[in-house]
Amino acid sequence: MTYLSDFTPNEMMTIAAARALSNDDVCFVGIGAPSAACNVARLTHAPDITLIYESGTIGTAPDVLPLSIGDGVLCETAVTTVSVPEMFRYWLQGGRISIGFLGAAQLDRFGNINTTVIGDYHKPQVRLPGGGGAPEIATSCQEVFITMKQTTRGMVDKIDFYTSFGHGEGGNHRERLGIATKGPTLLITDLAIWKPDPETKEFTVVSMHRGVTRDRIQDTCGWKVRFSDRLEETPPPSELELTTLRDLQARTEKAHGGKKGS
Amino acid sequence: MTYLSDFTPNEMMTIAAARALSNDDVCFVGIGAPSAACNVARLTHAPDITLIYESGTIGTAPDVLPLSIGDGVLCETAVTTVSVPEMFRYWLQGGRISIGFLGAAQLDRFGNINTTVIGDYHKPQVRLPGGGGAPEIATSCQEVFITMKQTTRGMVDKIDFYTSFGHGEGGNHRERLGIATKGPTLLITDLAIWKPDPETKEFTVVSMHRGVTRDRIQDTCGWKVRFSDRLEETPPPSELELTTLRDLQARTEKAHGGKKGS
Amino acid sequence: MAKFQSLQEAVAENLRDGDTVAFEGFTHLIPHAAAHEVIRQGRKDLTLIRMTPDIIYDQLIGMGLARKVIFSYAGNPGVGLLRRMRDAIENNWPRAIETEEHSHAAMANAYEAGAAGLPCAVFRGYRGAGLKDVNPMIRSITCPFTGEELAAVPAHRPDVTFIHAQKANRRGDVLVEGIVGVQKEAVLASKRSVVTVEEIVEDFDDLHPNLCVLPHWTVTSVVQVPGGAHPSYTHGYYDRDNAAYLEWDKISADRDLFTAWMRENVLEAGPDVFAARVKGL
Amino acid sequence: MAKFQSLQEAVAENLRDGDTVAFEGFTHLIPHAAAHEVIRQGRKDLTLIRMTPDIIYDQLIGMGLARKVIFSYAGNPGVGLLRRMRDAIENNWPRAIETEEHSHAAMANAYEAGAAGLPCAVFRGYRGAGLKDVNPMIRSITCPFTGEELAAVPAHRPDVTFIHAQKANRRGDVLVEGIVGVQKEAVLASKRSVVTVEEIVEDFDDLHPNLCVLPHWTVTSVVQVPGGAHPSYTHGYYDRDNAAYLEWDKISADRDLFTAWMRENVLEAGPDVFAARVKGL
Repeated sequence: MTYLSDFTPNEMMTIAAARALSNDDVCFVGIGAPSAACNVARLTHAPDITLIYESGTIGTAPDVLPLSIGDGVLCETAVTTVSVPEMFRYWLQGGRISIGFLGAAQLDRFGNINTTVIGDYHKPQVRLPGGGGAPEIATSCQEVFITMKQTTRGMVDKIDFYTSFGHGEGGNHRERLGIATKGPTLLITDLAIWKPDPETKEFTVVSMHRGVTRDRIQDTCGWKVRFSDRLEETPPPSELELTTLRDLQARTEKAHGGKKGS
Repeated sequence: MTYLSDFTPNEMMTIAAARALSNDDVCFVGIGAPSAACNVARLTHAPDITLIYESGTIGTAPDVLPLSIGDGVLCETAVTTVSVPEMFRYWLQGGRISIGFLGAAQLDRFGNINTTVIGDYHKPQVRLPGGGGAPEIATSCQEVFITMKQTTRGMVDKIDFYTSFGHGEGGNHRERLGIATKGPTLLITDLAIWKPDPETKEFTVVSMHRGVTRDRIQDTCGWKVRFSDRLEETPPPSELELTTLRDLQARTEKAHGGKKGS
Repeated sequence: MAKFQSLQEAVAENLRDGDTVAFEGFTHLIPHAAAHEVIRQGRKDLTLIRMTPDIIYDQLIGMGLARKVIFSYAGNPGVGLLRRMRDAIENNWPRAIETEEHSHAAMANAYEAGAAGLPCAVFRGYRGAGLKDVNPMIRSITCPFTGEELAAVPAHRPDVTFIHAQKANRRGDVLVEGIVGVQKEAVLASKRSVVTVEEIVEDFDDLHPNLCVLPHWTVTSVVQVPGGAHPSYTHGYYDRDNAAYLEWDKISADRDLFTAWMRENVLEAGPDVFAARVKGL
Repeated sequence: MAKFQSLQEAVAENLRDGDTVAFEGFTHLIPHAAAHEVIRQGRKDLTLIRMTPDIIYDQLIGMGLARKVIFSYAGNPGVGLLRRMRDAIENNWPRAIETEEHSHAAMANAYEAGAAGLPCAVFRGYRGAGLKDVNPMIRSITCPFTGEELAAVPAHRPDVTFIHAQKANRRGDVLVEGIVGVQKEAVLASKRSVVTVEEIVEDFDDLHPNLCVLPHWTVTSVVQVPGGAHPSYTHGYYDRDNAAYLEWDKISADRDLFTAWMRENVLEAGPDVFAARVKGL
């Protein structure tokens, strides 16, 4: 199993997410894996992709990854930087975003996400940061991509709080709520690529990353996993993809490691 | 009566309006007499007055009078120029304007204004330009000043259309409609200065311009005019006021007269 | 993704008979060249939206292209009335037109709501004003916290918006500066948009980050038409031709004079004439 | 009309016990120096509003100044959780705090509505989201044209807003540039506002006309505090001190360490230390 030594599961996750993006996409980008994925896409097969960060920066092309959603490099390389109310009114609510990225502290099989609390909302065991832009990203973007590392704590049968709505109880639940957008259409983990079943909307594994087994996917997931009848293997990262990602991360490390206020 | 040969009624009207403005005022300025009055105030006793034109130009200090509400000189001399939606939301509706100026095709004794149609709305005898910003200027500015030349056609017993609301039927009509601002507090014509009666809100002549008679005011007004018990004479323009206004108009004439596209 | 086209192509591809169309510009940057091309191509039954219909709407209406006008102030700015529009409303010449009349606040909010993807705009307006009694598109909504009644009007969602701007870069991003009006909102609210520009530059690298830039993927068509706003003006390029606005008052006062002027200056002309018109301004 | 004051005077004159206060800044331009002065002056029972409460809100809450927090994302940006805020919510240390939680869209719209003088904000939001079931300040309104149900939240109307900006001129006009966030709206929505700036210049004559400038009559107090955003950054002046954000994760993890750090770096310091903190950034 030497191939696994060539790249980490996190790298595979980021690169698989990058591949799902195209030149014409307008992405609402969050910090972390989504930001890395979007910029790898931009630096490889999708040079004209539009990246938008909720700080108001539209069409950014950072040469290093931002550490926060509002780093200076995003503004400096953007086509334009607008106010945050404008960002949420004209750009997100206006329906201009093709792909919104979300992460999750807890995720269920229908793509519903919790990043608000563990336990009861009013007496939480753990108070998480909250939803930020997620409630409306989940409903205003044409599609939502979710990235997360698989753990039984994170991928759960029932989430403690509906921070953002995926497919609800499945089926046509979005339609019933009057939501016109597609919702979660892709889940990319460190182990696999999942897509919602066209009818039930339950996330189904459609592609396993190289070296990953069905058991490992089930062991790190809190619900009974469904696998596609036509299960594929995710092509491992190409040299270009991996080099682009690693160079980006090295540049990032160098840029952000050096400075410290006195 | 030589004094009347020293200045025109229009000049008196503009200068009387200028005097009503102070350094701390934030004025929403219309083209014509209001624009001249505001700029005379700025060039004489109120150098720090804030002038706002609905084209989005905030804090302008034009050296010549603009011919339209969106002349380039307004933007070039402004503290900032914002979008028109922002102008109407943050600046006008936000309650930041102390004085709004309105003119009128038809005006009644309670400061209600018509600039929409003469005759029936759906089958007008004359279709006028319409309200533009007036309906909300009349209710969002802290106070409204009206300037117009007196004619029986313009100052009428009953206006044909309520383009903007003054004191309605008088008394506390504004309050009854939930309007928190003062409405028309001053009417300046070419012949006199009028203020609403504190109780009835009917416009009452408080000051006649020099050389003007009660009869002349009544003859040019379509309703039975009330005169204040303490009627004053409007001080004629000072040399500074008149020179400032005439210089401004001469500069304006020179600036706008010269150019013509081929 | 913005296409670079000729004005003839841009109008032919984007505007259809019966469309709802906005030509925006607040005194500044009025898209005269684009409106003239629409007149030459003779589109029919248009619903025209504009805060301040002025000369170009007088021309579109006078040439019989409009079925309806949605507006808030119909005047020749700084001069007076719009005589062709009046003639249509008062005398049905050359055809009857419907009007839907609002205040500026309502129109600005309606564009804002359109850009924001909302079905309606909510604002504090029309209190005591007569328009709400004659325009059924003015309704109200109650604040669920304070009980205050606010005005509501439908969002503007034009099929096509035409604007004029300073410049585009090679990607098709568009810069609008100076008095920016409602142009950004009008473009973002529309299904398709055509932008005429004074010039096309290589890139926008030296621009301040907070300027009004419409990214290329929000614009359908970019057309270079130097002088394309004349007799309106383009901040940084040429001044307003005030004399032309005064002249329009005379031309538009007479149906025959109007018809002759339109034939000579619009029907038998093309977008190229605009560059010459702004020389010396 | 903006007064030029010391930070101590500006806080003393404008902020009272029990006030509702916003310190805004979206990663960029966070008014750290102003928040530290508030902590030194020990205001009590504050209701804190902010889209992204981060280190300064962790500090205000950890020092017991807050009664309530209205927010949409409570995290140390790019690092993780806000440990002092968590401790207050989970364990009532040093006191219990109420929370009113929204989405970013709701908060941004609530500032916009506050600036616009409206009682509430209307937007398309919270569909299927759990917050509307736990926050009674999230209600709905029905579009009178389409019947669509839209979300409504109360407008933000802070007693005081604190922001940090690049510069003011001698009249007190304030320039904010780069990532402008919700700062303009937060100032215009507030009754009083205090702006710390990197520098005060003679005039703004060379500025582009469309930049974000708050006229002096919209600002209550202007205070020059070079470095006043540290460890946040000021576009054009100094970069973000990422290491300080990482360090905060450790400091805030322990009540005693936090208390000691606050004593040394806030209670026993003053606004002057900020200039030194940004050297080399």
